[in-house]
Amino acid sequence: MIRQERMRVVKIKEIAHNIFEMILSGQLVHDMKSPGQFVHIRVSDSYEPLLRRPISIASIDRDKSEFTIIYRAEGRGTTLLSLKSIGQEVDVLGPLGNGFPVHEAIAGETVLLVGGGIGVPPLYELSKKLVEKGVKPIHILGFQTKEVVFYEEEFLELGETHIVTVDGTSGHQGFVTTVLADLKPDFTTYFTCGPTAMLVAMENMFPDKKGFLSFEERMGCGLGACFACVCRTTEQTAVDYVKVCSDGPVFPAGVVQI
Amino acid sequence: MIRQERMRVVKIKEIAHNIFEMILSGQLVHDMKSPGQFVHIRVSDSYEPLLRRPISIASIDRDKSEFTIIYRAEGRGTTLLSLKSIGQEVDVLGPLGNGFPVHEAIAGETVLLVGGGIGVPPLYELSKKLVEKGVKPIHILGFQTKEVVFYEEEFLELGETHIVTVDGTSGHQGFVTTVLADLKPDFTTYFTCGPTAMLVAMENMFPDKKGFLSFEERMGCGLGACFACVCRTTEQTAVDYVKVCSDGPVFPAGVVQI
Amino acid sequence: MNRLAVNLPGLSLKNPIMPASGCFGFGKEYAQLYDLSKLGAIMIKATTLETRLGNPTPRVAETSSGMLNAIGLQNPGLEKVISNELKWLEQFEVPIIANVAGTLTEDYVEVAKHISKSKNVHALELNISCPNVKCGGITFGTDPIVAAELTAAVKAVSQVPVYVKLSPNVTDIGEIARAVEAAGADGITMINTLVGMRLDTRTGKPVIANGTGGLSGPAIKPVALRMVYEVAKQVSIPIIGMGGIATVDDVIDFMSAGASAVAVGTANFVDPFVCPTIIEQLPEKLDWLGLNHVTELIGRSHL
Amino acid sequence: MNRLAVNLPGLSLKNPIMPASGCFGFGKEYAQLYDLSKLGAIMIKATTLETRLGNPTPRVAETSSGMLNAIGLQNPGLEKVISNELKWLEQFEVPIIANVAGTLTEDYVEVAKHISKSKNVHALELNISCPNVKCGGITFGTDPIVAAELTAAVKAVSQVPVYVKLSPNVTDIGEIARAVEAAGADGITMINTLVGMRLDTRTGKPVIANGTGGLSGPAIKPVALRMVYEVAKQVSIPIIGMGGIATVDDVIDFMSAGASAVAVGTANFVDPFVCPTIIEQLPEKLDWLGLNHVTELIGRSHL
Ligand SMILES: Cc1cc2nc3c(=O)[nH]c(=O)nc-3n(C[C@H](O)[C@H](O)[C@H](O)COP(=O)(O)OP(=O)(O)OC[C@H]3O[C@@H](n4cnc5c(N)ncnc54)[C@H](O)[C@@H]3O)c2cc1C
Ligand SMILES: Cc1cc2nc3c(=O)[nH]c(=O)nc-3n(C[C@H](O)[C@H](O)[C@H](O)COP(=O)(O)OP(=O)(O)OC[C@H]3O[C@@H](n4cnc5c(N)ncnc54)[C@H](O)[C@@H]3O)c2cc1C
Ligand SMILES: Cc1cc2nc3c(=O)[nH]c(=O)nc-3n(C[C@H](O)[C@H](O)[C@H](O)COP(=O)(O)O)c2cc1C
Ligand SMILES: Cc1cc2nc3c(=O)[nH]c(=O)nc-3n(C[C@H](O)[C@H](O)[C@H](O)COP(=O)(O)O)c2cc1C
Ligand code: FES
Ligand code: FES
Repeated sequence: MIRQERMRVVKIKEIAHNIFEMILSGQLVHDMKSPGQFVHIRVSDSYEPLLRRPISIASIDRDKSEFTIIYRAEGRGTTLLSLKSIGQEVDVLGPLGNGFPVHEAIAGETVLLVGGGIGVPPLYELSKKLVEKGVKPIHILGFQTKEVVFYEEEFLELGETHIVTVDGTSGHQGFVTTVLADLKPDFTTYFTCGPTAMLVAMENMFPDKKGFLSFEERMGCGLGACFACVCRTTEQTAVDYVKVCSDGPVFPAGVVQI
Repeated sequence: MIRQERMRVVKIKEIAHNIFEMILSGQLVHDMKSPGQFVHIRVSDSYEPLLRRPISIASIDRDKSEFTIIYRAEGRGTTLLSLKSIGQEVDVLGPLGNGFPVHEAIAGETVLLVGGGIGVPPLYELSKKLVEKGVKPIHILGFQTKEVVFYEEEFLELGETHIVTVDGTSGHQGFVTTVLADLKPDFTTYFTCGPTAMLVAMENMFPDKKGFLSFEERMGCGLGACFACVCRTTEQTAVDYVKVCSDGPVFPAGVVQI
Repeated sequence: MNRLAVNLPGLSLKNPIMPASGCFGFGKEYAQLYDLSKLGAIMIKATTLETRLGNPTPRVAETSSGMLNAIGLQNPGLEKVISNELKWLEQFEVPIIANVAGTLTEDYVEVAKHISKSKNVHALELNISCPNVKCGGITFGTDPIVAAELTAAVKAVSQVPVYVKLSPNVTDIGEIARAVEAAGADGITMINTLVGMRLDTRTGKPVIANGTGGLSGPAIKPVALRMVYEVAKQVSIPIIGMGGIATVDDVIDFMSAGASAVAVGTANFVDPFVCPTIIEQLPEKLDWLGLNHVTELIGRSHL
Repeated sequence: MNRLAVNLPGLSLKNPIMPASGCFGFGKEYAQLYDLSKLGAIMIKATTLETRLGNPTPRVAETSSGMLNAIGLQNPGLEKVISNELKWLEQFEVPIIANVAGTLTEDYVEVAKHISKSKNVHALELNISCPNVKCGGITFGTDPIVAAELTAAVKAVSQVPVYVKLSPNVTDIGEIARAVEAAGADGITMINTLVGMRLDTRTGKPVIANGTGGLSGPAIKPVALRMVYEVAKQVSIPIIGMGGIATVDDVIDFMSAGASAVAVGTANFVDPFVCPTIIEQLPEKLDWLGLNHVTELIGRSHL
């Protein structure tokens, strides 16, 4: 069920330069179904900014009725969100969309999780779920520079983790594809979230692999009603378009025209 | 000098139902010249609400570089202002306008200070200044009902104080004019601030007395530039109009057409 | 007595609150959140003769207290709207107002003819004001003669009353309103979006792929309210008012200005429960105003 | 080299930032806060032939990200403006753009003839777009023929270049812009306010005593930007852009859309230091964009 709830800020911390980790508490957590789903956040009660901001669910703690988001304070909305303090309430709509299909990986398999920048957060909950199931994840996490790297430890605890930065200040130097070309990992399925260029590179690099990609598009409603976030599909599909908010944000490789 | 300053909230307290006392700290305090001046407050960094709110200076503490405002959380802006917490900053423009002429009262004289509702606050600083000078104030303070009465003690410390409420739940029952009619006080000058109806009543009650009235008008700039707060003058005056923000808010009785 | 009921041509509304066209799809998504039968009516997404895939993305951009959109009338086309969407909506007790769009007069006529036969379509809303398509749309909405001709042509085939949706992007909206009234319109809905633009400060290029978009949300409320007020003085057919409505107070304002009912658009994105919330708050607000019935609000600014 | 200098007909601006007419009086009040010589120019409050006392109060009302005003062109009249206000402004090194208003063409002509002789008046801004006066103002701004005639009449007597201030309350602003260009306008300033309204929810009556008012502030930026973009494509005379500008990014946007300079109105009320602040931030912003000179911004959206 999708709910709208004023959730309480339990924790807020700058975990890397301008990257914030926020833990929110409320009942909505119990409706979260799959990693890769997102929430739509109203950052203030003002009409300016007006629209909600889509942010991925990074981690779920059902026992405590809490979940984590990780976001970059960039524009007006996310900056306001970064100024919240513990105990304040945040208006959250969610959970929304369809996340990564954990069931597509089988215990004992090795899978690839490739994230770029603020595309990394949803992979964390995904990885936890895969590990729980006995799947072995390899994490390739790309960032611009050392300053904005986050959750390296957390991913390491779950499995093999390669950090790559564009300027080489942390981990490997280059892009996630640089690491992948070197590493030539053996895996059955890949899961990826990050900038469009990265998604394109992933599809091109592994044309024959089963893959799942999480997309971003500007949103209005976040529910599927306004047709703001529509993507055209490739010829292989039966439909002309999909909506990132309600059909996605995660789609199998080859579905979305990119 | 008029300054714009981000002042720090030192104290905020609900002193009566929906009536807040806020103490702000900053350098701007040192430019305050006379009781009855006001500040123009931007209640949030959003464009919604957009305009500043004019609020009277209720009390000045030069030694501590602090001043007090007292306001009713009523509409959108003042409600947001009431949600500030200690340590937060508030964007203040001021001091603005021309306040009550303390020099018009002479040591030893008795003067009348008549306030209604949220018109009461500027009379407090005025009374302090008058008492300092050796003038004896009589305070007549009108409110709607007991719940919204504030600063009774503070005014009592400065001199004779009569509270009057429309419903009689505190002090006398009726209007400030009811009390005045009963009391028939002897005084040289009156100073008043409150709803227009009260200002009219005061002018009518004491046509031959020296009086000073503080006016309210919707404002844009608060500086005298936009012609939003213009009031027509009576025939006795040489000018056609005055601006409440820069010529006032305090005018001698008989100047403003009401 | 239902204090909120309003009767308009073709529409027996249990309350005067309905979602605006394009901001509620065909209802399915919001039906996950609440019972659509609570609504006074539903204005469904613009329907064209053929399937439309709309404009390239980005299609929306945020502005101060508003948003721009250039969806481009994406919709499954007349046939599918009738057989899937309207059919599905039959489970709710709520009248549907079908928003009709097209490129040529014949398109409008064709859509109107068929869609007006659907059981739950109680009125049409002629979209002569969409700013986001190259042909049709707004071009019909800025010339009183063209607007009147289209209205008459649609009226001739429609099985249900026809409301005409006016564009605010005109010098004299009263003139257009009078023209469509004279041509037989049963009501007016207003306003559609104001044409606007946002640029990417870095590149200097428009954020919206289409270049310009339609401005909606609280930012436009003063303009919408003024236009409703103006048109209410000039026509005697009812007005369904919209433009920036987000609270029960906004509803009061639009009805005071002369609207007989209102539509809520952009606010659904900000607060998906905004329509049922407003409906719930209305009686209390009537009490506050000392009014018995919501219809007493209509046009009280003009008294 | 001054990276911010812009040359326009009659105006040699040290930077492209100026306060908009009516939002800065005649400068005196803001001179208490900073040195007016910092400004690119000053657009003074509308001047009419006779003293005007303006509309009854309330004259302003707040709206979401905007405000309404109906000042009603209050000003001391031509004579006093010349002998007091303009005289006083001579102490600053800043060109003045005199906003000229009136009821009849003859009024405009008379004001223009005299005020354009003042030493520091380097250009006129013909206010054919004020929505808040019964006669004159906006009535001149909505008809291209009338607008052109007025422009030509004023051009014939003015000692300095004439800019025409356009109203956004029209169906096709490009048409008006082309008409005044053809009639000899040296430049265009745009936009004036959008006609809007706010009601007191309790009483249902307009908050502004005048009934309607002009909407300004960030809320209208998308509309203003779109119109500047549109007009820039259609005329070759320069545009001074305005409507909701409050930050240096807004300035970049308007110049990208085609403005050669910009004016800041309502934002002066929100932040009285907004003009000098923006001027200070501009060079840094040019660096960020990798541009040498502010003129490189002009019209880059159209490339
Ligand atoms: C499904 C999904 C999941 C996301 N998860 C995360 C996450 O976990 N962490 C994170 O930091 N970011 C995430 N993003 C991106 C995030 O939504 C944007 O960074 C954010 O909306 C920008 O808002 P702002 O206020 O900072 O910027 P502004 O410039 O003020 O935004 C203006 C408008 O543009 C929209 N917008 C701007 N950038 C984007 C973008 N990249 N994608 C979609 N809309 C955008 C905003 O939502 C807003 O409506 C996600 C986006 C999507 C679609
Ligand atoms: C010189 C002066 C001194 C004042 N001193 C005080 C004071 O010390 N304490 C106090 O509680 N109030 C004072 N007021 C009144 C106070 O300014 C308004 O109550 C306040 O602006 C209302 O804002 P809002 O956000 O609550 O209401 P909203 O309804 O959100 O206000 C909308 C707009 O209307 C304006 N407005 C609404 N009511 C008034 C009003 N009565 N006077 C002027 N503008 C108004 C607001 O400033 C704003 O621009 C003073 C007013 C003036 C002119
Ligand atoms: C995303 C979006 C899509 C819209 N689509 C349509 C449409 O298909 N047909 C139509 O007549 N109006 C459409 N509109 C206009 C709205 O119905 C409404 O007239 C306008 O948004 C003003 O109301 P608001 O400020 O409450 O949103 C759309 C508006 C938005 C924001
Ligand atoms: C209080 C006020 C008074 C104004 N007076 C005038 C005027 O006298 N002449 C004029 O041409 N424009 C006048 N305007 C319009 C502004 O110059 C400007 O065109 C408009 O406000 C849009 O810019 P903004 O959004 O930056 O305020 C006035 C605007 C305001 C808010
Ligand atoms: S954001 Fe509205 S349909 Fe996806
Ligand atoms: S508020 Fe602008 S002149 Fe007084």
